[in-house]
Amino acid sequence: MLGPTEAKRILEAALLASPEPVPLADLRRLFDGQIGADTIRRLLEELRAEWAERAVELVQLAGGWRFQTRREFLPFLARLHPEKPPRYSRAVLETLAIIAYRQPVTRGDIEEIRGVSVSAQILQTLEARGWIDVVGHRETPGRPALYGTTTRFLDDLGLRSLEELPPLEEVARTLELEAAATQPAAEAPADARPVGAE
Amino acid sequence: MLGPTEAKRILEAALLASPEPVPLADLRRLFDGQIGADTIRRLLEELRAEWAERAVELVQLAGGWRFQTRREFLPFLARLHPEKPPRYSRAVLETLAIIAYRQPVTRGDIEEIRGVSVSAQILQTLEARGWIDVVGHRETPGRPALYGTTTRFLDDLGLRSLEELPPLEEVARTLELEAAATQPAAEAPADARPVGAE
Amino acid sequence: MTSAAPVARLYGAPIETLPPDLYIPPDALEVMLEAFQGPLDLLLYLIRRQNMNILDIPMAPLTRQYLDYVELMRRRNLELAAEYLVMAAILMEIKSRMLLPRPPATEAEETADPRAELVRRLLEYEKMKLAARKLDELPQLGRDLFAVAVAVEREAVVRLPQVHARDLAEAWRALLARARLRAHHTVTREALSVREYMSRILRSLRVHRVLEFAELFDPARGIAVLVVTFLALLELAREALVEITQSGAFAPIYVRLADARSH
Repeated sequence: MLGPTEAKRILEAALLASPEPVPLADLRRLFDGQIGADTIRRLLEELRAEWAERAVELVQLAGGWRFQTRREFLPFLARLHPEKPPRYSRAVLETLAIIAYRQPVTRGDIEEIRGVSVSAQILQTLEARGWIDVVGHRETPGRPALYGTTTRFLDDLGLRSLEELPPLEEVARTLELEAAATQPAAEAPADARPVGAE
Repeated sequence: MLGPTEAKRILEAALLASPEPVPLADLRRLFDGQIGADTIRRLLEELRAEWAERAVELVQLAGGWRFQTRREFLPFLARLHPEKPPRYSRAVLETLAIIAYRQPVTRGDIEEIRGVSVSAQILQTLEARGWIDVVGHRETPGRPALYGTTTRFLDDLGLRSLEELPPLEEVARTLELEAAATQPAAEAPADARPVGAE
Repeated sequence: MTSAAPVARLYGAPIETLPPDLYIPPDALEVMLEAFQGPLDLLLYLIRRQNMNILDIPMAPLTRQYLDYVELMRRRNLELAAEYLVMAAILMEIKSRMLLPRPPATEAEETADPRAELVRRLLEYEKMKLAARKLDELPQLGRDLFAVAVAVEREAVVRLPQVHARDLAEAWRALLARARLRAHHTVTREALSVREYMSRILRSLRVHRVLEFAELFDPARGIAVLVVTFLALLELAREALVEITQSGAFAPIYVRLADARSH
C-alpha cells in the first residue's frame, strides 16, 4: 500500500503531465481505485497548499483539477512564448480609416468608398472597442446612422486630434511616387492600379 | 530586480509549462537577459535538487531543460494514459540504430548493413516521429538522401548528445583471422567510414 | 549482454534458445523464420547457436545449415526475400575459395581470407542489432515517461489589436489605389479637422437636442477652432444633417439635429 506522501507525489506528477483538467474519477484510476475519493480530495488540498508559494497553482475547475501558471507571472512567461499580436482585418482597418478621415459617414458611404459591402460585424467590432459611435442619422430614406470616431479612439492611438493623422495629400503623393517608380515609362496615375485588389 | 527565489519560481513555471525542452538562451529571455547564463544554470541545478524527491524530475537534454515524470512511476501514470505508444519493430529499431550510429547514411547504406531491403515505410515511421530527417544528399548517381537523427530523437530518449548513445558492443574483441595481419584495423574502420561505400 | 537476445517470440514468449538439431515444432519454426531480419540475422543466429568462432567460421557446416534453413523456408512457402538466395551464393563461393590451395604468401593482399568481408558484415550487423536493442531499452518519452505540461493561464488577458495612425494611412492608401478615389476626394488638412468638428457638433447635439449657435463655439480655443467649427456647421447644414433656424433678424440662432424631430 502506498503511503500518503508517495500517493501525493503520484497525483502531482499525473496532474503536472496533463494540461487538461483531470477529473477526480481519473485520479482514482491512478491507484486502481485503492484510494478513496475523500482521501484523494484531502491529498489534493494538501498539494494545493504546498504549491501556494509558487508561480504555478493547483486549481479545481469544472472539468477537474489542473496545475496552471499564476496569472501574475504571465508577463514573464509571455516572453518565452510570445503570442502573435492580434491584428484587425483589412476590412476593419479600411472601415476605420474611412470613418476617421471622412466622418460623419453612413455605412452606405463606407460601402461606396470601399466598393464592397461592409458587414454589421465590422462596425460592431469598432463600436465595441469604443473607437466609433453613432453621432446622428442622415435624413434620407431609412435614416442611416452616421458614424464618427470617439475621443477614446484618439487616446488609444495617441493622437490629440484627427489632424495628427497622416494627411491624406501626403498619402496620395506617396502612392503617386510609388506608381511612378514602378512604371517609369507610362504616365502612371495612382488610380491606374492593377485590378484584382478586391 | 528579482530575487533568486522569485527567479527560480519563474524558471520553474516556465519549464513546467513547456512540454518541449527549453534551451538556456530561451530561459534567459524570461528575464529580458537581466540574469546571466551562469546564474540561471545555478538556479536550474537548485531546482533539480529541490525536485529530487518527487515523481517528476528536471533533466537536461539536447534541446534544453525539461520536467518529465520519472520512469519508475510509469505503472501508475500509464493508467491515465491508456493509449499505448507504438512498440517499434526490430526492422524499425535496427534502421534507427544504423542512422543514429552511422549517420549520415543513405537508404542503400542501411540496406547494406542490414542485408535486406529497407521499406520506405520504415523511414517514414521514423520521420513522422520526428527522430530522423534528411540532412543532405550524397553526390552519387540518383543523389540519394542522407539521413541523420534529430534533436528530438535525443530529447525523446533522454540524451544530451550522440555521445551519450549506449556504446557499441564489441562482440569479438580480437581478430584471429589471417587477414588480421594485413588489416589489423579491419574492424575499427567500419565504425569510422561510411558503410556501404564499398 | 552477448548473444542472449531472444531469437524469436512465440505467442509473445521469447524463445531464447533453439534445439541443437534442426527439428523445431512447425508453429515455432514459422514464427522463428519470420522473425529473422534477413540472411545476416539468420547467419548470426546459426553461428552463435553453434558457438562457432565468428572470426574463424567453419564455412562448410555453416553453409550447409544455412541452405537447410532456406530450403525449410521455401517448403513452408514463406515469402523468401531474394537476399537469402544471394547470401547462399556468397556462402558457396567463399566455401569453394577456401578449398583452393593457398598460394604462397607473396603479396599481403592475396592472403586475405575469403571470409573477411562476410565477417566484417556480420560483426557490423550484430553491433547494430545490439545497439537497436539498447536504444529500445532507453527510457522513451511517451512510452516510459511523460513530459510535464501545465496550462498557461492567459485567457484572462484579452489582447486587442493595436492600431497606429500609420495603419490608417496605409488602409487609406490601399483604398485610394483601389477605388480611384484620388480625383474625387481631395481632402485637405483643414477639411479633416472640419470633419472632426462635424462629428463633435453632431455628438453634442445628440445630448442637448438644440443648442444656441453661440454655444457651439468656444472662443477660448482660438480663432482657428472657431473658423473650423463654423465651417463644420456649414458643411453639416449643406449635408442636411442639422437644421439652423432663426425666428427673425438678430434673434438667437438655433441649431438642432435634422433628425431631432423623430426623437
